[in-house]
Amino acid sequence: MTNTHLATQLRRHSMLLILLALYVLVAFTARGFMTIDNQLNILRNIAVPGMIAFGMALVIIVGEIDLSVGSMVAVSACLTAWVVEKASGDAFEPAWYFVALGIAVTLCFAGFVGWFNGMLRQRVGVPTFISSLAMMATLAGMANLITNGSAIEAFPSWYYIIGSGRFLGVPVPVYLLAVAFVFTYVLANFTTLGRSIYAVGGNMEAARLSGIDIWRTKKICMIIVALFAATGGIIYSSLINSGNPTIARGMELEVISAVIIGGVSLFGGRGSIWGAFVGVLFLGVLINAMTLWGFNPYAQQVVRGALILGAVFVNFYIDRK
Amino acid sequence: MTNTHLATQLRRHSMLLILLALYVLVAFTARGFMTIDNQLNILRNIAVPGMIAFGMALVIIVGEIDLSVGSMVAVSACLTAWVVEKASGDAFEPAWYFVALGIAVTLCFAGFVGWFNGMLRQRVGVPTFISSLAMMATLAGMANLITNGSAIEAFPSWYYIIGSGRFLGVPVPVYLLAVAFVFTYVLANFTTLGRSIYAVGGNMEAARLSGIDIWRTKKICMIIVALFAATGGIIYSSLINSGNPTIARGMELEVISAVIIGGVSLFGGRGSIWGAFVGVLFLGVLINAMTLWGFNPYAQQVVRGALILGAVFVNFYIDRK
Amino acid sequence: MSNLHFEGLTKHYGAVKALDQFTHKFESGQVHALIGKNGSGKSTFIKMLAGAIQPTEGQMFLDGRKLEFQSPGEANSAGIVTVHQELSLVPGLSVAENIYLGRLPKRGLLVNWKQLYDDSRSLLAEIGAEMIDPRATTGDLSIGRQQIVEIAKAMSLSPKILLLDEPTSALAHAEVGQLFALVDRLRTSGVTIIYISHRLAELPRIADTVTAIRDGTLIGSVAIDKASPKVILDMMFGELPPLQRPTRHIDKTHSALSVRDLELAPFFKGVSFDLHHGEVLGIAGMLGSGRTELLHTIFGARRADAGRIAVKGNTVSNPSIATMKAAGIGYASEDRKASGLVQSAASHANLCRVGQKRIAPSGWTNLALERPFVDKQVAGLHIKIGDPMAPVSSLSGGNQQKIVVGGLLNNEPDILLFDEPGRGVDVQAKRQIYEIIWDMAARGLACIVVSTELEDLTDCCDRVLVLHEGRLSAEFLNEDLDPKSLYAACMTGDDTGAAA
Amino acid sequence: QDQRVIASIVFQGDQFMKSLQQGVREAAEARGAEVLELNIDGDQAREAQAIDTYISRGVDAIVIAPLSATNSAGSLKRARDAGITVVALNGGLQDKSIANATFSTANYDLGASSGNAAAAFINSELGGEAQVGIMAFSSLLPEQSGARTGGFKDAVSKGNTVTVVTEQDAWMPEKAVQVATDMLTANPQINLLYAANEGGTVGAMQAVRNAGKAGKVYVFGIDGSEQLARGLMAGDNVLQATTAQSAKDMGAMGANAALDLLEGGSAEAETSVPALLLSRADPDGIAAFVESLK
Ligand SMILES: Nc1ncnc2c1ncn2[C@@H]1O[C@H](COP(=O)(O)OP(=O)(O)OP(=O)(O)O)[C@@H](O)[C@H]1O
Ligand SMILES: Nc1ncnc2c1ncn2[C@@H]1O[C@H](COP(=O)(O)OP(=O)(O)OP(=O)(O)O)[C@@H](O)[C@H]1O
Ligand SMILES: [Mg+2]
Ligand SMILES: [Mg+2]
Repeated sequence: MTNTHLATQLRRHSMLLILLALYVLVAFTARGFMTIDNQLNILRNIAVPGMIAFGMALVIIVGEIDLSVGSMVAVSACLTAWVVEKASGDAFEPAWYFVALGIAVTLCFAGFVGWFNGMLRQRVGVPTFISSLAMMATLAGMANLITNGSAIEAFPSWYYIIGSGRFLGVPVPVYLLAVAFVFTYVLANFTTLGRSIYAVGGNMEAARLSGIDIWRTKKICMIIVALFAATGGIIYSSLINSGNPTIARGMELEVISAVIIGGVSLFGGRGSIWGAFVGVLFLGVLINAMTLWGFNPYAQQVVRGALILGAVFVNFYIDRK
Repeated sequence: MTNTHLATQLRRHSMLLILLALYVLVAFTARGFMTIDNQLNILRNIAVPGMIAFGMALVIIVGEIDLSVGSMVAVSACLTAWVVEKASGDAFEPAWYFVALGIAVTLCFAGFVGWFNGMLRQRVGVPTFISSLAMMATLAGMANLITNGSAIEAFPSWYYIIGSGRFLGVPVPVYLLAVAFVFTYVLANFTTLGRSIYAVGGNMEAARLSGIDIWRTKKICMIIVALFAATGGIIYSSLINSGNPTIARGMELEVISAVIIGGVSLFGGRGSIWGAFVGVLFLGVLINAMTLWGFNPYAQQVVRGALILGAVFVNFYIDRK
Repeated sequence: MSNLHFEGLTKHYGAVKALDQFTHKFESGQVHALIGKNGSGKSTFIKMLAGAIQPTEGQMFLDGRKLEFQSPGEANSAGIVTVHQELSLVPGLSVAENIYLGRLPKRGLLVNWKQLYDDSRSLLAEIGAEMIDPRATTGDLSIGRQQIVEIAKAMSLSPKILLLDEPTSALAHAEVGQLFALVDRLRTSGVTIIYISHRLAELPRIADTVTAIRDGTLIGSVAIDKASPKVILDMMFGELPPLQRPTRHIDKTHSALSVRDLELAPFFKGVSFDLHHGEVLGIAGMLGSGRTELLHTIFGARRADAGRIAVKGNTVSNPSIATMKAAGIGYASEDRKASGLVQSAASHANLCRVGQKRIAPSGWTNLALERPFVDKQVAGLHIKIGDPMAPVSSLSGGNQQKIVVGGLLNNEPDILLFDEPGRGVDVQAKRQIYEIIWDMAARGLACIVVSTELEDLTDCCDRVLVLHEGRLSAEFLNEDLDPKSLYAACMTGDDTGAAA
Repeated sequence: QDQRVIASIVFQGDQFMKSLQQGVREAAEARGAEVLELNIDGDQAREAQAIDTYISRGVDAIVIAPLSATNSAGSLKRARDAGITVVALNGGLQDKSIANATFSTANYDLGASSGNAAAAFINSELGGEAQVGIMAFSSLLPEQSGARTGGFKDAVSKGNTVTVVTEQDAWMPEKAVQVATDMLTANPQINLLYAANEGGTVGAMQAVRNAGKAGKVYVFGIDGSEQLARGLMAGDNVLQATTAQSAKDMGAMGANAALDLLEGGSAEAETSVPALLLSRADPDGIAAFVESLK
C-alpha cells in the first residue's frame, strides 16, 4: 500500500524529480551554479516569464490561450515610458506620481485588452488562438508606433528599484514573482472563482448549467494574464531603464512551453499553478546552465530543444506507467 | 427555398467573400496590384507558406499541430546546401546529381523528423504542441550548426530555376504550389486515407474502433507537412541561392493563422484544403498590399493585425447567423 | 404547493419545431412521467423549464407566477432543478465540487473545504450512496456512479420541482431501485417531479401520471392507473404492431466464434462459449461487470491476458482490431457520442467509415462511389435523415444508432457485437433495431448483444449468458427467457459488481 | 513625367534602421518623390519577395539596407536588370556590380572602432590586460554579427593581452541583462563587456549597474541611441564608448544618389560613410549625435 502510495506520489511529482535531476547535473558541471547569487539570478530571470506563466496556466486551464503576451510586455514597457515622458514634459527627474500614472494607464490598457480578447471569444466565438495572434501583431505595431521605433528613456533615477533593486539581498522582481504565485495559487485552489476556472475548462456546458458565469470566468483569466504581462513589461522597463519595443519577442511560446512542461493540459480543465512554476523553473535553470556552460550558441539551441524533449518524454513516460 | 440555399452557400464561402472584398479594396488603393505580374508574384510568394499550409491543414484536421515547420524550412535549405557543398568538394559548378543527392537527403531527413514527431505522440503521448516546440529549437540550432551561422553558397548556376525560374511565364514555385494543392486536395477528398484523417481528427476512439490505424494516419500527416516544409526550404535556398539559417523564422504561426482563417478547426475533424488555400491567399494579398501601400512599417503591423481580426470577426459573425 | 402551468410553450430551431404550442398543467407533489419517441421534444421542454434555453414563444407559470429565466442559475433559485440527459459533470473536479458546483461553501473569501466535504458526505449518505468518496475525482468513477453524483447534485439544491431527463438509462437495477426510493421520499415531502424515460416498464413503479409528446405536440395525459402499456404506446406512436420474435432453427454444427478460457484481469477469467451462425446471443450482467471489456477483447481492441479466440474454426493468433475486422467481426460501441460515431462528420461519412476498405478497395474513393452504400443502408434500415451530408449529431438517438449499424453492415461482417444497442433509444427505434438484428441473423450473421436492460435481452436473443463476478455463471436458452430469472441470475451472491 | 517612386527597404525595427528610413524619406520627399517603406523583419525570403513585388510594381529606385551581402544579391540583380536603380546602404553587397551606388559602413569597421577605443582604455586604465565577455547576435544575423565581433577582437588585442572568456548570444535588451548577469556570475574575472548591437549594449550596461560592479567592469558597445548617449554621459563610469553610424545622413545620401541617377546625373559607385565613435571622453560629440536623432 505504501509502496503504491509512494509510486503515486512519485508520478504526481515526476516533473519535479526531473527538475531535481537537471539541478544535480548542472550543479556538478557548471561553475558558479550553486552560489546563492546565481540562484537568485535564476529567480530574477524567471520572474517575468514566471508570473505570466501563472496567468497563462489559468487561461489554459479555463480552455483558452493567449499568444499576445510577448507583445503585451513590449507595449506595456513602452506605454509606461511614454506616459511618464509626456506627463512629465521631459523633466530630467520625473515626479513619482507621473510614474504612478504611467503604471496605472498601462495596467488599465492591459486589462482592457484582456477583456477585449474575452469579449471577442464570447460575442463572436473567435477562438482566442487566432484573435490573440492578431492581437500580437497589433500590439507589437503599437509598441513601435508609441516609441517611434526607438527606446524612450524617461524614468526617474529610483525607478531601477522595480527591476533591479534588492530588498534584504533578494531582487525585487523575486518578491513580485512570489506575490504573483501566492495570488494565483490561492485563486486557483482556495476560491470559488478558481474552482469555476477548472469547471469551465473541464466542461463548459456543465459549468454553464450550474449557474457559473462562464464568460465572466474566461474574461477574468484573460485579464489576469494581460495584467501579469503588463507588470512584466514594467519590470523590464525598469531593468533596462527605458521603454523599448524590441523586448520579449517570442516570449509567448516560451511561457506556453513552461506551462505545458509543468503538466497543464492544453485541452483545459487540468493542471496546477505549482506545476507551471516547476515548468518555468525548469526552463530558467536550463537557460542559466547554458550561459554558465558557455558553449557555442548554436549548440545551445540544439541542447535546449533536446533537453526539453527529453524531460517531457520522461515525464509522460513516468505518467503512463 | 433558393433564398436559404443562397444564404447557406454564402455562409459556406464567407471567407472567400471576405477575400474578394479585400481584393477590391486593394485593387482600388494600391497601384500596380492588378497587374498580371503582381498577381503571379502573390502566387509565388505564397507558394512556400501555401504548400506548408496544406500539410498543416491535414495535421490540424487529424487533431495534431506542428510548430517546427519554420525551423524545418531553414534547416532544409541549409542541409541541401551543405550536402551539395560536401559532396561536390567545393567544385565551382556542382554536377546535377550532387544537387539531387542534397535534395534527397533533405527530404529523407524531413520525413524522419515528421515520423519521429508522430512516434513520440504515439509511444509516449507527448502532445505534438510541445514536442514540435522543442523540435523547433532543435532544428533551428541544427541549421546554425550545419552552416556555422553563415550562409552556404554551393549551388550550380541553373539551381535558381527552382525558386525564381519561370515556365511559360509562370514562376516555377507556382507550379509546385499547384502540385501540392492537387496532391493534398485529392488526398483529403478522394482517398480512403483522407477519409481516415477526418475520422481520426473527429473522434480518435471511434476511428480506432472502426479499424483505422490511427497512429499510422497521424504519422502520415506529420510526415507530409515536414516534407512540404523541406520542399519550401529547397525553394527558398534556390530563391536566395544559398542555405541560410535565418529564413522562415516565425513561419509556423503565419501558416497556422492562414489555416485557421481558412476555417480549419483547431479541435480537429473539420476543415478543407480549399479553405486553407483561401486563408493563405488572404494573408498573401495582405502582405503584398502592405508592400505596395508602403506606409510606415510600424503602422503596417497594426493594420495587418486589425485586418486579420476584422476578417476573422466578420467570418465568424456570418457563420453564426 | 407548486403548480406548474404552461401556455403555448414553443421552441423552434430554424424550420424544426422541437416543441409546438405546449399547453398543460402539472399537479404539484406528484411524479409526472413524460414520454415520447426520440426527438419528440422532451429534452427541449425540460431545457426551457431549466433555463438552459429560452422559448421561442409561450409562457411558463409556477403557482401562477410567470417564469422567465435568462440562465440556469435563475431556474435553480426558483427551486427548479434538473438532471440533464447528457451527463453534465466536470471530470477533473472532485465529487464534492461537482455536487456544489457554482455554490461552493465559503469562509470569508475562500472555499470552506471541510464543510464542502462534510456536506457532500452527509448528502451522499442520505441518498444511500455512502460508498462514493466525496474527494474522489469524478472522471475516475463508472458512468453509473457519475449518474448518482449527478442526482446528488440535484438534491443538494433542495428542489421544489425536480426534472429528471432519462436518469436511469445508464443505471443498473440496484441503482434504479435506490433512485426510485429517493423519488418516493421526495414526493412525500411535496416535491413535484417530471420524469423522462424510455423504460416504459418502470413507469407504473414510479409515476402518478403519464404525459406523451409526439413530434413536438402534446398528445395527452392520463393517470397511471389508466395507462396500460397499450395506451402508452398508442399515445407515443399511434398504432404500433405487436412485436414478434421469430423462432429460428440454429445449425450448431459449425460455430462462428468460439472463445476459450479468455482472461482479462481484473475483469473476467475463464470465459468460454460458442456462437453459431444465425444466432443472437445475449450477455447479461450488472453494471460494471466487465461486459464491455469482454466485447473489446473479442474485437481485438484490448489484449487478453490469456485465452483463445477462433473465428469460423480458425484461431486468431494475434488479435487486433485489424485482424478481427478482417476475420469478419464488427463492433457497435455502447457510447455513440464518445466512441461510436464521429459526431462532427456527416451521416454519409459515418456510414462509410468502417467499410472503407470494402467500398474502395483501391484506396481511391469519392462521394459518387460511396453513395450507393449510403443509400442502401438508409433505405434498408429505414434511417430518417434529411441530408446525408449534414453532421450526424443532428439526428435523434435511434437514427444515430441505425447509422452505427449501417456503417458496420457496409463492411459485410459475419459476426456483430452490439454493446447496449438500445441505450437512449425509443421503443419503436429499438424494435426496428431488433428486427434488423433478426433479419441479419436470418441471413446467417451471428450476433452478440450486451444490454443492461434485461427486457432487451429477453425480447431479442435466442440465448443469454450471464457474466457475474468475472465468470460466465449461467446460460438461458430462448424458451426459458424471462427477465425475472435473468435478474435473479445476475444478482446471485452479493452485489459487488456494482459496488466494487 | 510622373512622380518618381522610391522603395525603401530595411530589415529591422531598431533605432538605426528607423533613422535610415527617415533619412531616405526626408531627402526624397524634399525632391518631390514618393516613398514606399518596408521592414522585412530579418527574413531573407521576405526580402526577395518584396523586391519582386516592387519590380512588378515598377518603382523607379530601390534604396535598401540588404539583409545579407551575398544572399540579397539575386533579387536585387533582377531589379537592376528590370531597369530599376538600386542603391545599397549599410553593409552593402559583395558583388559591386549590382548596386548603382553603395553607401556603407562596414560592420567590421564598426567593431574595430569600438575595439580601438577599448584597446586604448585597457592600455591606460587596466594595465594592458583584460578579461572580456562578448554578447553577439549570431543566431539572428550571422554575417553582421561575425563581422562586428571580428573587428572588435582584432582591434582590441593590439598591444594588449586580452582573453575572451565567453561569447554568448543576446541581442534583446531584457535578455541581454540576464545573460550578462549570468556571465558575470559564472566568470567573476571579467572586467570588460563588449556587445555587438544596441540591445546588447543596453543590457550589458544595465547588468553591470545592477550587479553593483560599476567601476570594476567596463562596457563597450555598438550602435547609438538616446539611451546609450545618456549612459555615456552618466557619472557611474560603466559605458565607455560605442560606435554609431550616421544613419540619417546615410539614408539621405542614398535617396539623393538614386534621384541624381534617375535625373540623368551621376553618383559615386562606392562611398564609405565613416563610423562615428561616441566616447565618454568626448561629450560634445555625444551631444551632437543626440541632436541628430531628433
Ligand atoms: N440545438 C438544436 N438545433 C437544432 N435542432 C435541435 C437542437 N436541439 C434539438 N433539436 C431538434 O429538436 C427535436 C427535439 O429534440 P429533443 O432533444 O427535445 O428530443 P427528445 O424527445 O429529448 O429525444 P430523445 O428521447 O432522443 O432524448 C429533434 O428533432 C432535434 O433534432
Ligand atoms: N480504464 C479503466 N480503468 C479502470 N477501471 C475501469 C476502466 N474501464 C472500466 N473500468 C471499470 O471496470 C468495470 C467494468 O466496466 P465495463 O464498462 O466493462 O462494464 P459493463 O459491464 O460493460 O458495464 P456498463 O453498463 O457500464 O457498460 C467497471 O467497474 C468500470 O468502472
Ligand atoms: Mg432527450
Ligand atoms: Mg458496458
